[in-house]
Amino acid sequence: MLGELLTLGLKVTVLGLGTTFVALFGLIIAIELINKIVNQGLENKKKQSTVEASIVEGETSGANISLEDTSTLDNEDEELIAVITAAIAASLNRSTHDIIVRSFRRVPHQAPAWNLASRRDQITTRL
Amino acid sequence: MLGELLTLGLKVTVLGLGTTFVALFGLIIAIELINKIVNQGLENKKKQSTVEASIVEGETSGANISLEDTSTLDNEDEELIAVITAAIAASLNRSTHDIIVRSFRRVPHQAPAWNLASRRDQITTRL
Amino acid sequence: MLGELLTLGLKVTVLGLGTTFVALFGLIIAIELINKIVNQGLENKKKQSTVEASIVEGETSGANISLEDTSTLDNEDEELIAVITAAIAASLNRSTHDIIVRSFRRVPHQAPAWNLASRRDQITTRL
Amino acid sequence: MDKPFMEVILDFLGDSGFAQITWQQGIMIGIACFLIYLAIKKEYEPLLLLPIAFGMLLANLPLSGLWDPPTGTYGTSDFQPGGLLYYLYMGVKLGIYPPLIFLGIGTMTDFGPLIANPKSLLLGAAAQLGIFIAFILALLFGFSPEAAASIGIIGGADGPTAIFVTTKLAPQYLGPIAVAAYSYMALIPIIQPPIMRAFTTKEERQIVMEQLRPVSKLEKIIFPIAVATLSSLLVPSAAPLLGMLMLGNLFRESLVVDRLSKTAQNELMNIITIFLGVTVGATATAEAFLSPDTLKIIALGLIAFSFGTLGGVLFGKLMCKLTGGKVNPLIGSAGVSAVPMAARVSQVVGQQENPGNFLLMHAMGPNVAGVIGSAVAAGVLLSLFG
Amino acid sequence: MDKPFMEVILDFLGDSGFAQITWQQGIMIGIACFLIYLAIKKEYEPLLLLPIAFGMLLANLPLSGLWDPPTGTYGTSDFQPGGLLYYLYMGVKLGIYPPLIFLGIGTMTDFGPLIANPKSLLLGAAAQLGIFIAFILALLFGFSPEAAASIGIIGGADGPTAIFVTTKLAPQYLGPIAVAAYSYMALIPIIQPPIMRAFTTKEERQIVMEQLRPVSKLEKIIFPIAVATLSSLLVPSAAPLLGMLMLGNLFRESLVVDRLSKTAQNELMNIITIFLGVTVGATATAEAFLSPDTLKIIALGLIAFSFGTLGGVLFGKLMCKLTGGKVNPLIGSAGVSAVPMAARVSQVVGQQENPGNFLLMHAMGPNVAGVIGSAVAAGVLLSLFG
Amino acid sequence: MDKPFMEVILDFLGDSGFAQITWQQGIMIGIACFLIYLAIKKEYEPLLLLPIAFGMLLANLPLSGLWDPPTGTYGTSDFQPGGLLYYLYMGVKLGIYPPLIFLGIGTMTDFGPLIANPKSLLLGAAAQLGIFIAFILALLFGFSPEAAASIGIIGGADGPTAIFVTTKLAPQYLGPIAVAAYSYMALIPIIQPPIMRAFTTKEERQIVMEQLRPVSKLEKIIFPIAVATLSSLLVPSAAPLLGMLMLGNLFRESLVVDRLSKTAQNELMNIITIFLGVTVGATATAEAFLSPDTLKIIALGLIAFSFGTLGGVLFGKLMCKLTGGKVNPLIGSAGVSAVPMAARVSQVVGQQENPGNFLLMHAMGPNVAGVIGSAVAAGVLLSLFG
Ligand code: NA
Ligand code: NA
Ligand code: NA
Repeated sequence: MLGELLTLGLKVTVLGLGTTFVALFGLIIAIELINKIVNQGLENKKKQSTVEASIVEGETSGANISLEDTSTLDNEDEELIAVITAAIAASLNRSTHDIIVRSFRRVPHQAPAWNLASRRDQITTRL
Repeated sequence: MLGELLTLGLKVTVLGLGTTFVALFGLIIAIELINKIVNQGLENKKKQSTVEASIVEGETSGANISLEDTSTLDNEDEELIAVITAAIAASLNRSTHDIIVRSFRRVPHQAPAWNLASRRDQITTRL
Repeated sequence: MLGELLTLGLKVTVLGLGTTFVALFGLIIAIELINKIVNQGLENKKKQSTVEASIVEGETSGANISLEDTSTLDNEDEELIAVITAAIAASLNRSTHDIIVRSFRRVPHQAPAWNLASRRDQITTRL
Repeated sequence: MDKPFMEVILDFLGDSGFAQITWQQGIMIGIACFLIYLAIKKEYEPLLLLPIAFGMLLANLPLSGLWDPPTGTYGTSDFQPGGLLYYLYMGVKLGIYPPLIFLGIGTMTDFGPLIANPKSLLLGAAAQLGIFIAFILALLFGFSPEAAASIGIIGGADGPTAIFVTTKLAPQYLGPIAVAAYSYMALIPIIQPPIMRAFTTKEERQIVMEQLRPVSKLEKIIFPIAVATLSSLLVPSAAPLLGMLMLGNLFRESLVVDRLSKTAQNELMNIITIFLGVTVGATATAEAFLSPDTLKIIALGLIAFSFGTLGGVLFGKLMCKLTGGKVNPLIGSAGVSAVPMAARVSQVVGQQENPGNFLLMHAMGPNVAGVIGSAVAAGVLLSLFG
Repeated sequence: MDKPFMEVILDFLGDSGFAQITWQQGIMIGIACFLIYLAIKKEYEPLLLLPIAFGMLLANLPLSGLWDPPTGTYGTSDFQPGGLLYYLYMGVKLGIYPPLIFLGIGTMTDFGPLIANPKSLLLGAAAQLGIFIAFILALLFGFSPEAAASIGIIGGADGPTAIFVTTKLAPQYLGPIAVAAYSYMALIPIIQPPIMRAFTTKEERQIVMEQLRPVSKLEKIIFPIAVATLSSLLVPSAAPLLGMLMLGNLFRESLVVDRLSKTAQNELMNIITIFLGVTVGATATAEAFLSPDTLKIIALGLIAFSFGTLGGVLFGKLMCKLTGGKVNPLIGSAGVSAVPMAARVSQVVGQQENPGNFLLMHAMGPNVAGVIGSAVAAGVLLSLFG
Repeated sequence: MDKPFMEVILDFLGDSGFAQITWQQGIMIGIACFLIYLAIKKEYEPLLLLPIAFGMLLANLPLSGLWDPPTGTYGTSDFQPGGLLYYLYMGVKLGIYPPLIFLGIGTMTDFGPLIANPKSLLLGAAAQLGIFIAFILALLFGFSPEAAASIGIIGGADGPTAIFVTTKLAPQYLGPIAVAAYSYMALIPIIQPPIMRAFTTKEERQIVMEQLRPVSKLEKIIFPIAVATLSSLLVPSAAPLLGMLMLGNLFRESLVVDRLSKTAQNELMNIITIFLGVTVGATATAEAFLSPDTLKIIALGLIAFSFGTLGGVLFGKLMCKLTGGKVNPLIGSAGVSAVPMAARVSQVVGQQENPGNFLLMHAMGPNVAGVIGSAVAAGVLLSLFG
């Protein structure tokens, strides 16, 4: 009886603590992956945007902060797609190369500024 | 089959869009009616209260704003009764003349000021 | 019939109004009791702590307010136990002397200040 | 959908409310508009009277289905959900909303003046006289004992208590009783002063009372625990109301659960007030409301409030005598509850006789005692007839 | 637990989601992530799209049991409770959440511009054209009348109305319809301008409208009462939505129940938005969502929005003619509702032609009229097919 | 009512609680008062301990009916509604409240320190050791596996997780387990330091850790999506808790749904905390609580907390070795969760050895990892025994 209980206890402990370690180890890998994709991309783009920004700087130094800001956001855009693709691939146990995001369309940024403003405004005034 | 579907579709469209127009047209009439009763009444009273106010003004000029205020509110009182009566009449498809508001008693304004104050106060402190 | 109704009415009145008086009279006694225990105790301790405080005052006058504060709280501690005991006794219809609070352990105040601070902090940040 | 088009239109119009509304429903809509007027223009307990009146309006628009029960079995394809008000009303019918409103009231109530002068509890008991006078008269008017108890409790001058009792004993009268309870609570400053003056002498009204002793934090913490325990032991049926009232008060006085206290007295209470008001109002359908019983209930409600005031004042006179003139009997009328209006009435009537007399804090004792008193009386009635 | 250890582990892994997930669920997770991206990065109606998308994510993770119904009888030992989303979804299925969201919207809506210019109600009616065009096309695409009605109502440009109708008529399409409704609402500034420009002349777009008359407090108070009464009489099925919308508005305009008004538009609405969003999103399981019907619904939704805009603009042109050029037809497009975005679109397109032209307040009239219009249209569809 | 008057009075008194209370109930009332004292005076997790204790008080007052199930069928005349606590408890029994509390906790949690140093997740796993040690001991003490799992989960140091698991596996022990979980969480600063000092060297405790890297907004947004997806796939039973925790965190980090985030962490959480606390406390009736099992549970709970601390510290030592002394093992104890108290304990113990050492942010990583860890462990136990 005592032996049985101990066996059960140890089984559950190994399984339970084991699963917890496996799950949290999986998250470590996920975090490292996200970090790598997000921040590596960011670094690449930072170089680019630094170049761009320095060119711009000569012309209209007032606007350059917001400009750099925008480019960073745009970069993050593409990172996000990459990460989403990776997540889908991971959940399907397939390589990223097998999946092509066909229908990802960027809504053009030409939409006038009031559009964005109204969207933001709307958040505070309406569901 | 296609014909049947089209017939159904058109029937529903006529009925649906028709009802929407009828309902919203009914609201237009209701709004115009309310506007007429409320604002016509207000104009009549405004003349009166302007006279009263100008009399009062000579005597105690400090209090005249609140006085005029009160009289406007009192006017609105009677308007409100008229509108309520109209609404009941409308919902019963009868003329306003057939219904007499028998039991509408104004609670006298002689109730001391603290009464009103306490009522107002109470709103913020208790259900 | 009328007689029966009146009888019922009076019975309910006597029982209802009677119970209300009994219940609220019970609360009067409870309040007086609480008052006596809490405030009598407080007075005793006040004398003590006044003495203590005046001794302390000579040494480190900066800290004496908080010191007195603490001692009052500690007094309230013991009062609280007394009151709880009384309440249990009352609800069991027994004398206070029959019940001994065996397991009431004060968690020692030696716990460092950050302990208390963190506890307080926690209230605002977490369930 | 194969019918000729005219028939479809006629069917549709025949299904509309205009074809089905009765003159009784028209009158109810008028009454609802009148109550909206009282709530907004006269500010008669608008927080509840406005939702109640609007619920009454909605319930008397035919065919809306707002009040329909569901049909079929949930989760199967033949299931048709019930109306919005049917579901929201469950919180009333199951007795959930009134205790939760009491939770919020508890977080807003300071029992300090009562603890400082516990004898005022007796005034909170005496002012329940109106409940029982109205009960006897309701019996004589032909109401069943259950209905009579529900009508009497209007005299408790506590909306949630009246709704709680009526839901359990005589739900068919919920509409008129709720409307009467909240209307008379708003009319307290008009109902009480004549009675208070008629049964007291000028000398009594001028009595200045001694200042109240300060109450310690510890007493205020022990008080709700003691009340919840003792009153629930004596009158178990009062436990939902008094238990929640005292839990709210403990939240308030403990000072350590501020965020719970604030939510209980604000958002939770407001949400429940909306749901309670609209659905209680919606019980006032034409067939339930337009009956001679409603007029009787309104009359009996006024009697209940008047005799409650009288009971408090007379007991106040008795206490005045027994204490050798230390108690101003005007504070007795505050025992009906209707917090804090009845206490203010005591203050104002007292000050009219003696401008330097401040009775407000003295009247707050009987005032909050009246809440406990009517909950106890409600508990007795529930245990007798529930 | 007597099994060999390896078997236990294999069982456990076999029970994990990795072993059971299908590629369709994987695609749904991807779609959910994409919607989260739109909600956060593009700020497309994030208050609802974010909960919807996360609900979609959760619903497509196999074996979580979040969506399971209970088994056994509550209160007995064989009872197994259902999943969290199963219970929260009840508020959708029973039609409770959408009217309560309308209560909150009512407390936030100013009907003043509509009362000042009541004719704009007709624009709010005309812009419902899209609902019925999409209905006809959906029938032709092979949808049942009930489903077609639910799809059409996307053109009402009102999320809660679309969810309310779909839950009652075609719950199997709730996921795609809700996603389409909220996505297109966010895309209004992209969908409308080309249509507005194509069907109006430069002269029409430059029309400057007269200033609106001031509206008295009394009119604003009577308005919600009148709308609730009249519209519920004509189209009883619209009563839950319009009744609650108007109760909220009465709370707002009465000025005496500020605390109810604030709770209805903040905490109550936020709580319900979370529950509604997550559970509506969770109806979008792979088997319900990944079907050609979804693509059809998305196409029909765009058609509905476009024809709604067109209907409003064309009726605006008619009013322009009839009034001798006093009405700028650009305010017609605001009749689709999507408050206040569609009105802003009118303002901006108008200002592009004539920088000194301020159409915003004029467009707010048709804009809020569109909410009433689509609720009435929804009521008609519910009474025909419900 | 035809009985002689004395009999009526005797019946009434016989129906009162004074006649029926048992000495066991008296003891329970005393225990409830003692817990109220701890909550208010010692500020031991008062937000939950105060409602729990008051619920315990109410549940042990006989005859109040607060806990009674309904009888008859809803909607018929023989229906008698159940008690208030019966209905509020449904949210516990159906597993609704704990995930919604996790939603609120998610909106308040910053996973930044964990993302910056993901290895701390392993400490959050190691600190779950206490759960399983207590599980084994509980089995040996004679508890069923279901009860043993519920008792073990006390060591997760997460109130809602413990309540969620216990409700599903061993509802009969809900009272003592909840009381133990919240009491020990309050006692963390007393339980942990001796263990931390006993198993670490002075050198280890003085280790200063490198500053954490900054974490981008995008990482913080992707993190909750990834955790919800991956953990729900591996341990589907953890999905209600982790799904809601991560939804709340996504609300927080997305920055676009601020009003949902605020309501989830304030009003919604407060309302549920009140309902959860009072009803969980009310399960502690005399017959359920006054048994040797309760003492065993309290002892096992302490063991669970201690071994959880130990597991974290020992794994911290291992990481210290493997990284060549870059990890201070004191941050391991924070892995039990009890956010943010356990992290503060790490900070204070570290600072006592080396006043310039700031471990707080480093300990926040394992601290929030512990929440995930115990939810995963709970999921495993639920899938094995649920
Ligand atoms: Na009372
Ligand atoms: Na619309
Ligand atoms: Na943990």
